[in-house]
Amino acid sequence: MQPAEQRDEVEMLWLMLLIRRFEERASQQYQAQKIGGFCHLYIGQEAVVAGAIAAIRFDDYIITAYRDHAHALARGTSANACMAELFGKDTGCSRGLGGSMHFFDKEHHMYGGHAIVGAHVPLACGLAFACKYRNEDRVTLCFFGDGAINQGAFHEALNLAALFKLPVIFICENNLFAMGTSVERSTSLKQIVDRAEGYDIPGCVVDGMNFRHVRDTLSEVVESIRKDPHPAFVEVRTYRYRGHSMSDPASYRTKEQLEKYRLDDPITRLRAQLTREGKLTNEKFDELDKEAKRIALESVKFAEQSDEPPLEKLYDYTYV
Amino acid sequence: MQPAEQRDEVEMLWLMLLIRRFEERASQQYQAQKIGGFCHLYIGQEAVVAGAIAAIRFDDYIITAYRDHAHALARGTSANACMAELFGKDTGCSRGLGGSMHFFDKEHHMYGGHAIVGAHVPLACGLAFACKYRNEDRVTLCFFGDGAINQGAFHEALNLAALFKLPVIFICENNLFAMGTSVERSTSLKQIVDRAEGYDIPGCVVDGMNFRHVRDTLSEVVESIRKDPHPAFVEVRTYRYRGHSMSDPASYRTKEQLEKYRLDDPITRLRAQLTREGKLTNEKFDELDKEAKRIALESVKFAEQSDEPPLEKLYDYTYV
Amino acid sequence: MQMREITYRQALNEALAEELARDPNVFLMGEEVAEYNGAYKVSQGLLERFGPKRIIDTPISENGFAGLGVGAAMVGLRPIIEFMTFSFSLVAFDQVVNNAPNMLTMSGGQFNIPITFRGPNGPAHQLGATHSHATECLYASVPGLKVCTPATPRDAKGLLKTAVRDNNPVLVLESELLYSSKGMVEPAETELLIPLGEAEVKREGSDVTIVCYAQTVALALAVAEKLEDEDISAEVLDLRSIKPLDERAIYDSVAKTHRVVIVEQDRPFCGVGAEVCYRIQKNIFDELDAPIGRVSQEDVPMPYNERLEKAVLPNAEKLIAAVKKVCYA
Amino acid sequence: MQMREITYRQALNEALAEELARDPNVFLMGEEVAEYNGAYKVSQGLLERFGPKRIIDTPISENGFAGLGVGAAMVGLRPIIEFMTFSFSLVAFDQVVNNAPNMLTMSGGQFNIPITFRGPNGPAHQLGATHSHATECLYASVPGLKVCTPATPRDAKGLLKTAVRDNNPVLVLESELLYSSKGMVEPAETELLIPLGEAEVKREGSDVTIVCYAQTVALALAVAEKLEDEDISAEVLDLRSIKPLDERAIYDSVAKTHRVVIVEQDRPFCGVGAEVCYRIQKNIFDELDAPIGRVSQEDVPMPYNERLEKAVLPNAEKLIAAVKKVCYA
Ligand SMILES: Cc1ncc(C[n+]2csc(CCOP(=O)(O)OP(=O)(O)O)c2C)c(N)n1
Ligand SMILES: Cc1ncc(C[n+]2csc(CCOP(=O)(O)OP(=O)(O)O)c2C)c(N)n1
Ligand SMILES: [Mg+2]
Ligand SMILES: [Mg+2]
Repeated sequence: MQPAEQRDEVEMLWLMLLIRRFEERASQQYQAQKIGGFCHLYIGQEAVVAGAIAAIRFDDYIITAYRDHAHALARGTSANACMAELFGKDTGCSRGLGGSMHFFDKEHHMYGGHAIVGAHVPLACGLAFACKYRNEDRVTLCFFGDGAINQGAFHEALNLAALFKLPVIFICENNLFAMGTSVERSTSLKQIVDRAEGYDIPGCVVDGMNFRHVRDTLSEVVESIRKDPHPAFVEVRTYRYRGHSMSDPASYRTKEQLEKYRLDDPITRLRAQLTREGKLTNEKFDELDKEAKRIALESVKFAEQSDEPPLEKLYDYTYV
Repeated sequence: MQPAEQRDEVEMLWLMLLIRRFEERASQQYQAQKIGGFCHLYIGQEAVVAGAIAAIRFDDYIITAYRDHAHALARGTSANACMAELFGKDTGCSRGLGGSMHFFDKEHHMYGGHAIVGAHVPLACGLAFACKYRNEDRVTLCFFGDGAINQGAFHEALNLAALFKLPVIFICENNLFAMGTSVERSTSLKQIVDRAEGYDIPGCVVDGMNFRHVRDTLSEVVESIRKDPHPAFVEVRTYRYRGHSMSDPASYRTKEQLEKYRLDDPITRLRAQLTREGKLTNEKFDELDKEAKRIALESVKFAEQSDEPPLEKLYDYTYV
Repeated sequence: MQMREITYRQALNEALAEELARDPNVFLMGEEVAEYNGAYKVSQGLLERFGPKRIIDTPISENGFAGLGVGAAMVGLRPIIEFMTFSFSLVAFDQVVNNAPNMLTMSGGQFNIPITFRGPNGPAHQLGATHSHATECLYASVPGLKVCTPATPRDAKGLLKTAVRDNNPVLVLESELLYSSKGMVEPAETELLIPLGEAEVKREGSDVTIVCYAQTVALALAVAEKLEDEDISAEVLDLRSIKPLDERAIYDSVAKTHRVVIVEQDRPFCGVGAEVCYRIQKNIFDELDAPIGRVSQEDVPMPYNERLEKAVLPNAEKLIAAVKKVCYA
Repeated sequence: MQMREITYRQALNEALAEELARDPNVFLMGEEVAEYNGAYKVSQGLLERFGPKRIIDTPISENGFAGLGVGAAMVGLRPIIEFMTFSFSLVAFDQVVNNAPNMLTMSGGQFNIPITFRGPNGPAHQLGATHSHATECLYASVPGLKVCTPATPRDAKGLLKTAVRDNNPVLVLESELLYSSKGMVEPAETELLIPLGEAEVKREGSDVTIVCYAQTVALALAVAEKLEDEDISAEVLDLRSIKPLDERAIYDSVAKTHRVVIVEQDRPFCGVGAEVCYRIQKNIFDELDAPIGRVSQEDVPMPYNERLEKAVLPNAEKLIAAVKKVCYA
């Protein structure tokens, strides 16, 4: 396992590009009606998951909500398996049975992809509980949106985590909106992170448009937890460029706000940092981007050519 | 309506005596198997509800959990109607259909008696919502135990109350235990009141063995809410002398702890205060106590002699 | 009276607007119902017309705001609580099945709860296992609740208005797949109230009764057309309300046709079909010329893949096979 | 093999202890299960024997710890989650019906959830409407769950042990009223495993089949005795598992008696009885000499008053009447 500091930043930039290009393709394929159901894009938030992944080991656990494509890709699930899942194909990461909101990849320690808001937060406690039960020093990262913090499940989970001193990091991806509802209209707090105080869980706020800030802060938190298991809460301030889901025109927010965040784009920012430091050339960046685009495009072909889950297997996934 | 300051303290002492004597009778009748189901006694906590009631108007709303006999009595429900309810009689405050855990008295603005832990806290928000909707300046008092603060319903309700600025006071009757589970084992916080911070709800701690402290603190809170509707949180430190329910020997706590609180008895304390101030003689106290005992005893007779709810009415309470 | 063609969505919207206008105690609360005009646009324009006091956005706290509604109903308000879908009502299950329907009994008749819970219910299209719950059998099993399942714009309007005026908790289970469907409805000014507990024969027939509701009504009607070609005359009976259940209408139809297939959108095990079947065989056993057939979802969590989803749902092929089975039995 | 007489409570306790001893991945979690030894003393002595790592008290957070259990099961632990009663499982409904049973499907087969949810279910004695829920029909309706309902100490032990070893989510619905009842059980050392989905004929008979489970088994047996006096020979079939349902055993019995009454502890509407009825009439219609009878709770919220509670519950009088009705039909 690579210690956090050494995860190559260029590699992480590439991951962010891959996520973005993959989702651009997904968006296109959704419009072409190759993808069904709901589809929630992560574009704009890439630095959150990339920074978080850069701070953990491969054998740590992650779990998230329904805006989950990026989390699977970050974990190492192939773009092919992700796109095939969106297409509902047997080669998908959930064999075409889960769809956009329910990505799973056991091999890569990606525990879903959960579509009931807040309901996976107790599951995260269970993952962390198991680590502690087995005396493993893994941490569990639990991602959720700003809307999830008003669910009962969230509350019960945080109290349990604090009481049982579970090694879990609650990562609130605060993109300012839950569908059309802004944070001020959903939560009675000035800052989301303050809610962690209600459980005596240490909390901090991170700039989610800045890969390095996310990674460095989480690295510290992870280190502290590995030494002595406990929960932590991280509010990550970020923004989604697209609507809540493919069908949302996002008319509840201003063009100005969107533009402000676009100018702070996490990919552009990391690119600039690396270029300034002489770690990245324009040519290298173009090459990375080309590669990301190629992989995204290929994943569409792969998905198209894959078989659907066989009808005969309809009953095979209800009980083992 | 009497303003809070003027609720006569001797009258309130008498209420506390009535509650205690009533419950002593209830306990006896339960042992004699005249009362069925679960039965949770309030003995030791009398100053909480008495202090709270002394701080509000008659037309304010109150709602509580299953340890609810005292709340009904404090609201003005007759001992007869309370005892008859325990006996399952048609003259009971819930016509014998609710039982110990489900006391209701619409006329006296007692909105239950709710037996699913935490589940009535959202109802309290609804009561307060209705007051605000109708531009009434009533406040709603919502009582619950220390165990309830770990339920999802509690959390969602507090956030809603804060967000909608509802005129509701959340009164946590912290008697240190939820059944056999002490507060330290159920909540990750040093002080329960700190949880209110997680919602930006103002909170305070009150000595629940001291009638005057409860009344005076709540009076201030009520006044502030009447001027400008908002929620508030009051942690009241108290103690139940008996087991959780009639079947609980309460062997999870020490004799010393119980003795400590018994010495701090809320009735004894208020009696001493009044006596010292020349507002109460020993004769008057004995008279009050005798009267309380008489009413409690009579309620048993009343309950015994009352009719059961008629069988023909079995289907009359499912739909109106 | 000039009927108009409107959508199911518009019919619901009219029902809401009319009841809000009629009674100041009525309010609408839920996620995205106000500023967003509803996730499925059922509440379009209501915030503008009735203001933020009566059209109220909430955080994602179904248990909290369902309970708030029940509390408000205790003191005489008439809340309409929207669940963005009934799949999300499962996190508020306790409030819906404990506080709403038990209050009247537990209080010895003091507190009735005039609340309406509404929103889309049942499988939509490729939403996967967590988002495709058909909850009618769960809720109908609970005493004290009423449950209706409109299949047409007219029924949607008439049942929702009745629900809001009912003094008991009523669930109006709509359907995402029907929101854009159209049908003839009385003019907006007319008071259209359809009683709970009245089924409707949506098509007359003499050989077999197809009992259906919600999403399966259109399916039953289409199948009935096809069956004409094979000389089977199918009567299509739309339950409209699951609880109270219109037993009379069911028995009348079965007494005529002597054969029944129930086609339901929920799961088979302890579903609506099972209950309807029990009552028919119990009360008019001798009228039956064949065992009662049932077409439900397959008893598996809903897969995302479209072909598998179709295989799970009731469809024309399955329904035709079931009808033929009871007809040639 | 020397059988012993033990209580239902003790049988469950033995099952827990044996499974905890056998597999270090098994743990027990719930309210008051550890230091208090269980609200109903089912987990008596387990904390002392297995320590606080494996016998774990929780706050009153059913949704939280049920979900914690599901998460732990995703990575191979085998949680036993106690609900103090299943009435309280309703606040955890989403975790039980969404996360536990859907995970296998949604993950394309990657994550099975080997969890056991257990605790007393159904009406006890005068606990009122909120505390008397019989949840079997709610949970059995959900695909991906298994549901069993032991009626005797032997079944309690054998089914619970099997549940803990099952690789799917299983609900063991016990009964407060049965905890102190006694029955013969194999010696503690013997591995007593009773498969899910196997009903048991608790009494042979030839004139009528009484289908029952959980609390209604003793009632059915008592009634069967009484019916002897009237020359009616009743076969008592204990379902033991609601899901999977032992259809074979039901059909075998009905093929012999040609008459059936189902007596269930849950509500009638969309209850277990309805489902059993559907299957019988569907699959062995011609074997039936009379409509299938059903005795359930009355369809009202449970009143506290003892006499009214008795009137709501199934009882001997109602069952005898139902049996006679199908016998003289
Ligand atoms: C319990 C529940 N209620 C409602 C929904 C519908 N819903 C899906 S996503 C969403 C908004 C969530 O917002 P947030 O948590 O901020 O995450 P984001 O979409 O911003 O990533 C809502 C209301 C749901 N899936 N589950
Ligand atoms: C949701 C739910 N879970 C469990 C119970 C069982 N139960 C009843 S009272 C109680 C303890 C509550 O303690 P607390 O809130 O401190 O109130 P107190 O009894 O001390 O007044 C429990 C666990 C319940 N009624 N509801
Ligand atoms: Mg958000
Ligand atoms: Mg307490």
